[in-house]
Amino acid sequence: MTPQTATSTRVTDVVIRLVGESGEGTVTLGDIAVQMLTMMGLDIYVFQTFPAEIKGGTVMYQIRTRSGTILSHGDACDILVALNDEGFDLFGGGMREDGILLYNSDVFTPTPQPGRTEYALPITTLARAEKDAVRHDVEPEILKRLPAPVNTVGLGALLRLVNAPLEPAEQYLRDTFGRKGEAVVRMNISALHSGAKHVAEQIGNKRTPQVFPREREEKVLIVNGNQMLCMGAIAAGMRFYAGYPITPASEIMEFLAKELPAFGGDVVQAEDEISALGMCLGAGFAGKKALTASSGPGISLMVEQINLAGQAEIPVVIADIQRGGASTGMPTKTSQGDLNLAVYGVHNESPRVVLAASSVEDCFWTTIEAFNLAEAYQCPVILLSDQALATRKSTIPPPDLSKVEVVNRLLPTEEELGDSYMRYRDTETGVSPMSLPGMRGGRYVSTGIEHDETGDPGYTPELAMQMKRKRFRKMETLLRERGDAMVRVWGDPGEVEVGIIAFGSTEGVIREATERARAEGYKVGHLHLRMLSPLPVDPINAFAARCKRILVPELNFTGQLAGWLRVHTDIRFTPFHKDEGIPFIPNEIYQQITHLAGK
Amino acid sequence: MTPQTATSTRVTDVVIRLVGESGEGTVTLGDIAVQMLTMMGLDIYVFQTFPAEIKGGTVMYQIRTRSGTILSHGDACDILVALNDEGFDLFGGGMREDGILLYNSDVFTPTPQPGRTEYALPITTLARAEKDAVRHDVEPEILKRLPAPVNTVGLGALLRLVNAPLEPAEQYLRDTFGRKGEAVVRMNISALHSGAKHVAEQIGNKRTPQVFPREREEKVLIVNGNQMLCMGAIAAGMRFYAGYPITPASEIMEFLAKELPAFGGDVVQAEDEISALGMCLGAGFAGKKALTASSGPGISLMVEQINLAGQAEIPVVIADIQRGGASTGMPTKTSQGDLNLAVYGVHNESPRVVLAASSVEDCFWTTIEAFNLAEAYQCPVILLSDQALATRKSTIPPPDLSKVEVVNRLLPTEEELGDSYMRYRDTETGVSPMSLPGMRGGRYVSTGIEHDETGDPGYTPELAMQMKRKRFRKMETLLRERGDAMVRVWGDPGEVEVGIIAFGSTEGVIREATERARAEGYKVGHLHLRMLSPLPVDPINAFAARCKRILVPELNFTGQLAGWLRVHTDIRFTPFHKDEGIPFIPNEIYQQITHLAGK
Amino acid sequence: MTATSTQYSPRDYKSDLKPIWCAGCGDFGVLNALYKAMSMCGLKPEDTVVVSGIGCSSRLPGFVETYGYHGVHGRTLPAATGIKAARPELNVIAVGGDGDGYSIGAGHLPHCARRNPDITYLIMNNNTYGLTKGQISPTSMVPLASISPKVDPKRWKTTPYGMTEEAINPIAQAIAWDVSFVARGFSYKPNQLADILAAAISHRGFALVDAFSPCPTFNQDQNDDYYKDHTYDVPEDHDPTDRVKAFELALRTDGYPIGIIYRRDNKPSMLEEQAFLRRRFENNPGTMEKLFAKYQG
Amino acid sequence: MTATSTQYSPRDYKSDLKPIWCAGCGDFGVLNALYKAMSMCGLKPEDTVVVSGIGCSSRLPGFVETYGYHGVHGRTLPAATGIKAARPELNVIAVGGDGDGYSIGAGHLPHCARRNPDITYLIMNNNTYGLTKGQISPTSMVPLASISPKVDPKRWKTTPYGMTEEAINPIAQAIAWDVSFVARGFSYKPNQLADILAAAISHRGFALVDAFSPCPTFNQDQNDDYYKDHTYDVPEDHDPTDRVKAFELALRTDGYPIGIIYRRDNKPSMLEEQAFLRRRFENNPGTMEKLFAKYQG
Ligand SMILES: Cc1ncc(C[n+]2csc(CCOP(=O)(O)OP(=O)(O)O)c2C)c(N)n1
Ligand SMILES: Cc1ncc(C[n+]2csc(CCOP(=O)(O)OP(=O)(O)O)c2C)c(N)n1
Ligand code: SF4
Ligand code: SF4
Ligand SMILES: [Mg+2]
Ligand SMILES: [Mg+2]
Repeated sequence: MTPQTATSTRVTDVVIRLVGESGEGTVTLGDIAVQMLTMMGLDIYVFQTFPAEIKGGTVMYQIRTRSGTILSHGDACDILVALNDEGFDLFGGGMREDGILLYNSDVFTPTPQPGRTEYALPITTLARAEKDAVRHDVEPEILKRLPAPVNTVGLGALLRLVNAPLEPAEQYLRDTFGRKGEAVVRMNISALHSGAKHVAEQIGNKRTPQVFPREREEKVLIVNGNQMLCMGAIAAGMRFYAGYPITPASEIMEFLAKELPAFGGDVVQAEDEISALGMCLGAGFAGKKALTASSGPGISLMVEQINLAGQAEIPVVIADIQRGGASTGMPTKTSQGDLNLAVYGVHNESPRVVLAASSVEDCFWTTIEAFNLAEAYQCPVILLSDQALATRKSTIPPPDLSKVEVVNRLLPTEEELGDSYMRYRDTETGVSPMSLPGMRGGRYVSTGIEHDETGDPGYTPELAMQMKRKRFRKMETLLRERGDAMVRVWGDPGEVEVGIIAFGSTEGVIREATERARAEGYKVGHLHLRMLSPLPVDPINAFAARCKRILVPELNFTGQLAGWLRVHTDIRFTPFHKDEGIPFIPNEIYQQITHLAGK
Repeated sequence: MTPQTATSTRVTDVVIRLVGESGEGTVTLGDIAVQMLTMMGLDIYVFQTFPAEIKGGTVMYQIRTRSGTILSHGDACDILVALNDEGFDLFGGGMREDGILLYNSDVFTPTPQPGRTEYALPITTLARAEKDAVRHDVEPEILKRLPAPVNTVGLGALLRLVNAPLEPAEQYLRDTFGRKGEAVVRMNISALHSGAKHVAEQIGNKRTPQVFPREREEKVLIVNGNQMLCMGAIAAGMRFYAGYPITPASEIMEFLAKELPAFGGDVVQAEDEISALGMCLGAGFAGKKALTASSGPGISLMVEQINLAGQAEIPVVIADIQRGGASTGMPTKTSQGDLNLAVYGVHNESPRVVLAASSVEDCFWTTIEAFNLAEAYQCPVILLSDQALATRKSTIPPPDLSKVEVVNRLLPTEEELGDSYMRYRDTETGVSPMSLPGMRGGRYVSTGIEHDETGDPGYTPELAMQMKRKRFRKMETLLRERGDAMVRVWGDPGEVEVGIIAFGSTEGVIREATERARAEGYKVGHLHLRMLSPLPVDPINAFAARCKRILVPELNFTGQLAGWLRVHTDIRFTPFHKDEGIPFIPNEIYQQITHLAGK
Repeated sequence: MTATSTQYSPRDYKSDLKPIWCAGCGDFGVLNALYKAMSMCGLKPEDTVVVSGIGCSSRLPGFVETYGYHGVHGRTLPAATGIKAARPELNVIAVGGDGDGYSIGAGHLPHCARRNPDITYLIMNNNTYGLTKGQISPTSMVPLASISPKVDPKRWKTTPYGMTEEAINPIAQAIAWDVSFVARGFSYKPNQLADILAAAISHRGFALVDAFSPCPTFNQDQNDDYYKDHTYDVPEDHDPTDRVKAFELALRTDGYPIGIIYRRDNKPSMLEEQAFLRRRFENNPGTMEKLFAKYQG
Repeated sequence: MTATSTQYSPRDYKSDLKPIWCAGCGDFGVLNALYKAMSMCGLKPEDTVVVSGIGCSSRLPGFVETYGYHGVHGRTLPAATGIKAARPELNVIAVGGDGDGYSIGAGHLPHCARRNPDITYLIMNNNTYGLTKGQISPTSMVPLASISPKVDPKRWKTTPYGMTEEAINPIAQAIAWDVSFVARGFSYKPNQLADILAAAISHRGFALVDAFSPCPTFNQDQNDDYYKDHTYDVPEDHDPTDRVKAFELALRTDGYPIGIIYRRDNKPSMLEEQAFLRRRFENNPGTMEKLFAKYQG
């Protein structure tokens, strides 16, 4: 069924980049293409950049597709679909020299480049013709708001370019436009073929990559990091969310506003982030698992109450979807710049846990971990994600729910309740049984003031030290009980030439780079931190001990992880950091590895 | 004139601790005693702890006095004046074994202790008798509210105990009570002598310390850290203050509310710390030197806008008068726990300067430095002080105003203004000429969004890196231009056995401890950091190079300076940190020195 | 509000912790009125949470034998809302000072009014910041600098020459926000205050009670005598459901009316809307599998 | 307010930066009205600062050829107050969205009203959060969940099943705070809005202008048609100095009155009080020596 020409090359891995005006439907086109590719049994991995403008502005929607796990959005793109010249100017540089350019020839004509294969597609003209053709068959009410099927023409062209079958797309168009009447469906299907035909006519003996459908046995989800974070939270038992909109975290509140009521949970849009966290602390104190999510500016406003949670020992999870730049910065770009704020953002000192999610799938599991740690150690847990991970759409297997383990806080026993109940009992682990309102004999005042074991205020030097030790002891307990599980180690066992230590959303791209290097004979290791604070020093030192050289790559300006490692370990490493608002590509890391190995 | 007995010993250094109910006038008694001692030509150094209660609760007011500079509040006290048993129980432990106890025998009788000299003083009875004696000579209106002269009896006793002359006190009482009529003056003078007499009768051959008056050539001020901070700010040209009350920073706003209008400046009590800093940024943008002061909870709320100041390059000074404990913690106690927040409290990264004042006198100079750096490098400057330093009353020489240097921000020249004016011009030093509203041709939008040199928003990867480099370059420039002046080095030159690196209010106590150790033959050095961020790494490394061992003492739980040094230097050191809410005493540091030297 | 048939006496709400307040502090009267009101409403102590911020008045939860939440300055209402939203069956009473509620916490009030959770908010209004030792608060009535430049510099610490701004009217703003129960009390009339608080606790929705609670230590001007002279009971014929009339009453300059000034009993509540939403899904509860299905590729 | 004899045309206030707003955004109309009002008042561009927070509307300073301050979300008024206090001779115009001003910035408004600095505050009220792509704001009029559970989940992102709270009434609250000039405008009546803004700029004191400025991209309900149908001019016979009547007008449910709703011209201002204070010391200015003398031992 698959159309095929003599010159098409069978490829296993294609990077397609769509660029255009955001209003023009570039994202819609991308989303549909993703669906089609997934239906073919392929995996996908999407990286998008968003314009600062509300509507309009240039977007870039990059799809990498292959059959099998995809670890990053890839290096340069193989196919660039440029819907306007602005997009081409801004994002055309990310194309490989022998790549394929498909451009909207109604809008611009690029200067030809040796090595590049070009397809001119008068998308606007073709789409308009398709609309004209059905003009009299569509109900006037619908016709008035009917756009010319530009996206569908583009989709047909793109699918043809990678030699993908058109049938699933036809079915998709029927499903999508069915309620607008037969004529609209017809217009779209015709537009699909028009785009495909126009490309086919130009193929001649031009090089085209070919993707092959495969049978997929298992189900997959097409999801992004924010969505998996939400699902993890629900799976962990989170039933109260309060938040305030902010890019790129708003989607979390939007998702939960829709889904949480069905689970018996509530979502409140607070008046600001201070109130959002305040509500979560109230809910956490009252016994509910509570979540708030924000990004840098909002997390900054939460600093005071994160400290209260640490001091009053209230379980709560705070997701920080990091974005680019300081202050308002670059809200639609990515960064790993909030590590310092997460681990150090407190006046004086109270304990907290900082975790970082590393992939779309991991967003699910690490969010569950966040709630479990908040409950187990009665403290705030900051969960780091970032714009790139949050909006990274990937195909992943549905998480195995039988593997979900849910931890709940330690409650006092009947005997512990009563006159001698002490909310802040100084125990061996530091963890004290926590009563909940409604429990008879469990009365106490939860407070951020320094207090004795009962919770009554107290300021003596001895008490101050005792209670501080008690609270921080929980972090030692955590490290003892689960520290080793808080890192993931990849790559070669035994001694390695280059080891990489990193955290957060860079895990996939580093894995891809290390695999490339290993394939070329380098001995490479990679330790990825799931927990940043308290820092699991033992497994880090064990890993470092088998590395000749260590690279610490991260997406910020001053090297925050590097600094944090220096505080807590004696290992020597080469920092590698930049903060341009975009993720690493595999090649950048690969270059660093080979460079370091060659030293 | 000075009364003297055979057994009195001439001492050069006395530590007197007054303890009692805060309502009972313990602080008033201390304040008067300080005045009397200063009038004798002695220097004083006061350390107070305040109760958590509003009124009532136990206070401790410790006066160390000698003729000549005093570097700390001393180790154990020589004389304890216990006005009630609660105070004795709480603070009696800080007394030397052969010390002198003067207690209110109307209220309690302590168990005698071998070695301790005791004076029983029925203060209440004596005072009441004095009041009764003048009862009929005082106007009824005044009599109604006339307290028995408890403080004056205590003062007489205390002065006699240290063999101080009573005349200055008599004069003081005349000045203070004159407007209440002759009888009240008489009552107080009689009370003074009554207290003195009661002590004299018990002296027998008990040991008493003797302080000697001396002629003081120079004037001295009796001031605390908060007051000198305010004066420094005014001297630096600060003319706008906005703040929100918080212990122990409120005094700054209160001082300035009274004094600033006479200098043509304004004080606004804002509705919260967010607004306070917001107003200061507005004023800073508009061209005024602006100050806000707060403590941990308020500084936490400022995090978002400190970042704005860094990103939009607005000069502003933020004083953090650190207090004890996390969250609400221990508001009336001290700590050096906000270093992390000061240097790392920012999402993503923007530059800022962090300074720490180290003594009452230094509060003046470092505050001037803070404004100068804010102006010179167009950035926020966080100035660390703490509760102990803020409320530490000392005698200091009036600052030499001819040494005050005031720096103002770089303004654009006439040529630079106009169509091609660029507010954020990327210069060699990173510093760009800053126009002020009202300047023709200087129009720009000050913004926290990432921007190009003109201030227009821009998000490209290249621009993001360029502008970030520009902003951080200012900190490199600062280090180059003034880094070496940002440390103070004490102690032996050349190679030393033990070097100490520290910051903030511990300078005096460390100097005293090192001098004690040096007197005993240890070779000791001490580098005190005036600037924490950017960290003056060169002088630190130079200092470290001549130290065999290094001690890093600080008043917090996790060792924040220790961590910060690890991030920026490779020096090896022994951290020494605790966070009990009270300052170090010299002996603690001395013990660490001898212990480390013996290793 | 969970009332029960078991009767509790005011004493039953008293904790072992001794109040740290100064002798003569108005907050003692308020505390006693609260004990009484809780008893009148028969609140089960273990089902009750008293929530506060920071301030002298915010120390109150420690003195009540119920669960307590003593958070940070100004965030009383967010915490109270979170507790109530998480556990609607609990009785939630928020308490605090005029600084906590009207200054740093000012931004939360209108939004709490919009949400209208079933919470009673008791402000101990002493027209000053007590805990930080006597600065002006948004309700301070220190004269303006230009009017009375001879204000005692020792008494008014941040405004030694007089204020530079006017006081807010907390009752008028509450009516503008449509707070569904707005009342004023006075700590020196503890029985009346107890009645008002009992009515507030019984009210279904967000109830604000602003109680004058003088601070003899730092506010010698707005003291008990001042309020004894400047308060009067809300007129018998006042219709608290008339919002414009209530506003007019709140603006009166001849003294402060004590009693219930405004109420709106039918105001929707966030809690009920949320309950409604959750009920919509009772027969079709969410499962992880269903969620996954929505994102199936 | 510094007006000068030199005349500036509306065009003179236009900067080179092209607005990033969506086609059809109400903010265009507001911006043009502002240009016009500035011209009517003859504001010298270099003596004028336009201050904003974060939001679509808060991008406005970039489009005006005056000094600008584009701060963080919700802190518009503190910054504007600081600028005005530091440099009283400058014209300070604060602008922003309903989210910036009434949600995260809600706590600053009553205190700015108390201080009454000579600042004009223009809220572009689109009843939604535009920049974050269409969540509810404090003035959103999405139906309650229990009333209309069929709200389009795509349109109302955080309230797919309806809201759980009511909207605030920004005019009523401003009157309760005694904001000394309270007006309402509509971006689709730019000339009227320009007149209102000119009056606000000319007013000595804090002036709040809430201008409906519909967001066609994310709020299809409170759109231009809706406001065309639901607004009317403030009645000719309305006396804006009558606070109770103004409150009554603000509560009317038959639509939104456009025009000046409340004003109090004699309200004291922090700036004048501060100037008064500084003048007190003109003949006896502070010196460091005098300060030192106060603390001499
Ligand atoms: C963020 C923050 N800012 C400031 C403070 C200091 N502070 C504690 S209580 C208080 C005000 C107290 O006034 P009010 O709320 O009226 O209570 P009162 O003591 O008068 O009862 C202030 C400013 C604080 N604890 N936290
Ligand atoms: C502290 C903080 N929280 C959240 C945000 C995200 N944010 C940016 S604009 C905005 C609201 C915009 O609404 P509005 O003020 O009404 O302006 P509009 O875009 O509708 O004109 C929000 C929530 C932010 N920038 N900073
Ligand atoms: S300071 Fe005032 S409010 Fe605080 S306890 Fe004392 S009297 Fe009460
Ligand atoms: S999103 Fe709405 S408010 Fe923002 S620019 Fe577009 S139309 Fe205007
Ligand atoms: Mg108060
Ligand atoms: Mg808006």
